[in-house]
Amino acid sequence: MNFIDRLTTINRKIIYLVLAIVIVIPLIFPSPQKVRVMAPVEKLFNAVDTIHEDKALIINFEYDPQSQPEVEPMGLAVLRHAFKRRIKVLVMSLYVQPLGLAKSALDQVVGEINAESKSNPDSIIYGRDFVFLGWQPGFYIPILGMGESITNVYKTDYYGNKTDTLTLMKQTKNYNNVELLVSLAVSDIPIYWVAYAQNRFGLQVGAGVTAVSAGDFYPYYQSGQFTGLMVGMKGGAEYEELLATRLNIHKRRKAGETLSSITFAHLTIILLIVIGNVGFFIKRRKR
Amino acid sequence: MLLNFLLLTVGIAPPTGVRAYDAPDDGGGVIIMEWQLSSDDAILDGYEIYRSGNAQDFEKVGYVGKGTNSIEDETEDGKKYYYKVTALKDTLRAYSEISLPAMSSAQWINRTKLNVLLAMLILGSIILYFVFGARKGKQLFIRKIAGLQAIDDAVGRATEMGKPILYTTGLESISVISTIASLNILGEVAKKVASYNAKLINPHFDPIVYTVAREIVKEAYNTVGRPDAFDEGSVYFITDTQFAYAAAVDGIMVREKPATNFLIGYFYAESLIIAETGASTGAIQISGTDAIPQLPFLVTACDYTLIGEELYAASAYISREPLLLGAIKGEDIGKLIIGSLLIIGSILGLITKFPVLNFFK
Amino acid sequence: MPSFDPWVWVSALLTLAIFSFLYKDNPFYKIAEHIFVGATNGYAVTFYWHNVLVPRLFNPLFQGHQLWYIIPLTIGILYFTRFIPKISWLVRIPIGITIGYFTGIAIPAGIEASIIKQVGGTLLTSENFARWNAGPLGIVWSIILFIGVLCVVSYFYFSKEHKGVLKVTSGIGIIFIMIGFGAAFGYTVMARVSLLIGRLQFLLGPWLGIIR
Amino acid sequence: MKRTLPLILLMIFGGFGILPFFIPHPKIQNIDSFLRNDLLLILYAFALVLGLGSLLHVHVNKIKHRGQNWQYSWILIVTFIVCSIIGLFGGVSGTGPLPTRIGNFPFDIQTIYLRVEVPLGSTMFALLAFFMASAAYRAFRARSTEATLLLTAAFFVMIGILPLGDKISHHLPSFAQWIMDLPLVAGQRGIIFGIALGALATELKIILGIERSWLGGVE
Repeated sequence: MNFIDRLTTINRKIIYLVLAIVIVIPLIFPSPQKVRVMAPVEKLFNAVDTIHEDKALIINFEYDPQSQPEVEPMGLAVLRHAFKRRIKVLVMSLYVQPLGLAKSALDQVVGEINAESKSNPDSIIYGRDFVFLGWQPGFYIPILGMGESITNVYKTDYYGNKTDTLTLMKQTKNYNNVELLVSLAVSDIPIYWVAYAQNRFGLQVGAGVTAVSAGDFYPYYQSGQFTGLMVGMKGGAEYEELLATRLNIHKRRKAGETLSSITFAHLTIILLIVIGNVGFFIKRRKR
Repeated sequence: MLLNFLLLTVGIAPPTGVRAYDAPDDGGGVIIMEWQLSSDDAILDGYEIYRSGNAQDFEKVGYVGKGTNSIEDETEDGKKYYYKVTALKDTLRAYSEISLPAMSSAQWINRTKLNVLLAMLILGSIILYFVFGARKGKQLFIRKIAGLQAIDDAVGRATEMGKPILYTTGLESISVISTIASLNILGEVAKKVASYNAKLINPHFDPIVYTVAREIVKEAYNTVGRPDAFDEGSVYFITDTQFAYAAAVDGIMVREKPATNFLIGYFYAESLIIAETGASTGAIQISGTDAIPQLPFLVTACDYTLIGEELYAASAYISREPLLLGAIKGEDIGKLIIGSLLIIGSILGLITKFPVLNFFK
Repeated sequence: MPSFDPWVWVSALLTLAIFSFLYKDNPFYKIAEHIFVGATNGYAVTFYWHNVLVPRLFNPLFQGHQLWYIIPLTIGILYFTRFIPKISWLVRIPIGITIGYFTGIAIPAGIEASIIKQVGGTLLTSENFARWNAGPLGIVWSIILFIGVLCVVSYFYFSKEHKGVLKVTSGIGIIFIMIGFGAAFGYTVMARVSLLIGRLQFLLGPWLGIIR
Repeated sequence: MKRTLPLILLMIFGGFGILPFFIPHPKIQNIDSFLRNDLLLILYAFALVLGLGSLLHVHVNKIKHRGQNWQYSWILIVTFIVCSIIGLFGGVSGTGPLPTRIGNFPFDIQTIYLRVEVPLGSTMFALLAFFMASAAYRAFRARSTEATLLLTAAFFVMIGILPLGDKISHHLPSFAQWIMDLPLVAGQRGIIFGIALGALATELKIILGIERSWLGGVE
């Protein structure tokens, strides 16, 4: 078994172990990484930042357990941003599975803010500052229905209250009272918001997506249909950076903490591809 | 201080050019109010909007900050409304003249969507022309997809080596286009397998697709005139859970050592597991899918990959099925239209001042 | 300091059961996978009932006495005729209605979002040049994008052999496609790795208490 | 009758789907919002329940006929029943008639979701990182010019999007962003045109009753 043979037949289990180690070490000994913010994330941040106080922001939580680690940091970041700017927030999901994660993200951020707030005005009150609309089936039915009347689609909210009794819903009839919708999704659901809600009602749409579907989104970002785009853990880390530098919100940077592990994992995978190809070409020349 | 003194004596300039009109292309109930900003706009607090039904008694209906020169007012259709705007600075007000009356109404056609209507009619009629043409037996030419040659060579290689051929139709149901395309190609591969007396292994994820595939392979053996050689065990259903299917197919690759693997259909993340084991056994691998997220991995792990529409074209080429052929020919013409729109639109946009982009907003 | 919350231990054991698939497909993995499908659908049933069937159908029909809700109710029940062989064709009525409506809304939406707006984003116009906000360089990028899109479309043109001009343009087209796939490949690696990091953060943090 | 009635319904509702895009008049919009919010919403809910029914149907059959791995189907069905009972009677946020906590041990549907579904779901996909690593070593070869181009672009993006890329040179992140903004958009846009035209062809064939496979969708 000379070196080349050993090089080309590394056991799969060893590769798994190497990857796990390479990820765990930077988690145990964290080294903060300087994040450089690129245009697509900055555009989304500015779009959220410039929402007028008489308009609302809809956050569409569409990530599920399978993609929670990657997209949840974006959800937490946008929620912290909106509540810091006292922007009115509506939260909803088009599928059932994301509901639980939308609720846990909301509970976490609202809990954080209300724990620090002293008086009523600067704490986040359900029904006044935000409403958790929950879920209605039919996918296109809520997307199109909210263009005419949100309370007609979501007659009851997640908790079962009648939505037309909530103060925030009285001033947020439909997309005309919504300045931006940010869709945090695992598949190409944000493209449906553009194809159906933006085309018919002129709704401004931003997106935060898993890196897996990055390729599908850039054509719609380049054509201006998306007013901003966060992609994968890096996108979340960039938004967290903007929260810190622009609004000095210094909460735990869930996305930022993973960047050194991602760096070492990427280097490992690149190395594996190189080794694999070196072995492959040497063997091919021998044959 | 001096500024306030001046204001008190001279007063502020009123907004001018007040105009009210029914909002176009909408369901009615909205009047748009526009005006030229007051020359003192910079120091103003904002503008108040007044409305009246009879041009006498006005009531305030809106307020906007300075620098804004229009507002949308919700109104009742069919009623006349007069408007005027006041520039506001603390308690000082400067009224504009009264606008001509306006009435909101609903429209039956949204003119901003005429480009979509036009595109729908043109592209739709072209596609239908070819689909109906193909059904009437019109001969339609499609080039031989390079991938089909790769398929023939791969089947030939396996039969020379006397090793089996593995074929998987992906993880989607019978109603998905790429599954149907994969079944068409399976029929072609099965004919070659039957004529060369090679061994086919066809494990399935979806029970309905399994039943259809079994008929196709059996039919292939009949058309080649060797109905008795059809092996019942070559087409079978394994499991309907994603990773269990991938693990089972890996097991077959390692045990049976097929010389050629076909991964054609719709795949999810498990395609990586299957393609990896196939590559490590040294088999020739041909993949074909319209699952865009999986294509990058299949391109690097397989010897040949049919990308998206190439899979549809390959299945149309093989099956000569009128609906498929007609659709692909119609779509080809659609691509010609898109190409020419891009070229002509760009030329117009560059040379003339013609607002080309408005057609594509 | 490892956690004493029983739920954290349940989550950790389920996580390890799934990871055991790395060694080989085994009973623990199969148990965990079947629990997942059962829990997912049990969770979904909760919302079908509380969010839709009760507030949108049963309340208006039975409490609100809006009797015309009988129509959607009866058409909906037709779905279940699928299991009754003699009248199973009736299931085609609700299916026909839903497929018809959702196909109808898809046609204009797809044309506008994926053809018209995409053509608009590719046209060589001053507005598109400025969109790159790279000054005069924007013109170069727009031209490259313009050529790239035309070549990629020519690659998927099936009515003529790839010879002569078409051979050149589809050759250029495949280059753009492959670079695009490379970029998507890179991002997908980041995505998969991020998910693994998320799980290891859970095992090391809330479960074993090694990290914050 | 068994085929023509569903096809007629399909074409009528197809029209109801297309018209509101072009006609803003309230007469059409009101019909459209009635169809959506009342009729189709409820049909969709029934379809979801039907989907659930067929899943349980498959697993019950597996147990009856002792199909492969039938024992695990029991686990699926039991988990489903337990979770549905907790969800239906315990209520969405644990406020229903059924008590959803013993002492301070909660077992409402949201806790089960966060503590059972989330770890299972995210770990299932975390496996892919391991398979990615072993496939990188065993399968991803620069076997053709296309594959070489792909791996080179992947290399620049994988390094460029990381803080490491920024450290190596300030141009790397912008080069990685350029790859996403230009070649990727050109490649994807060309593919999008093809898919959009293909979708249009399929939708027209369905709506005009040329493509009738959905009719045969009855076992």
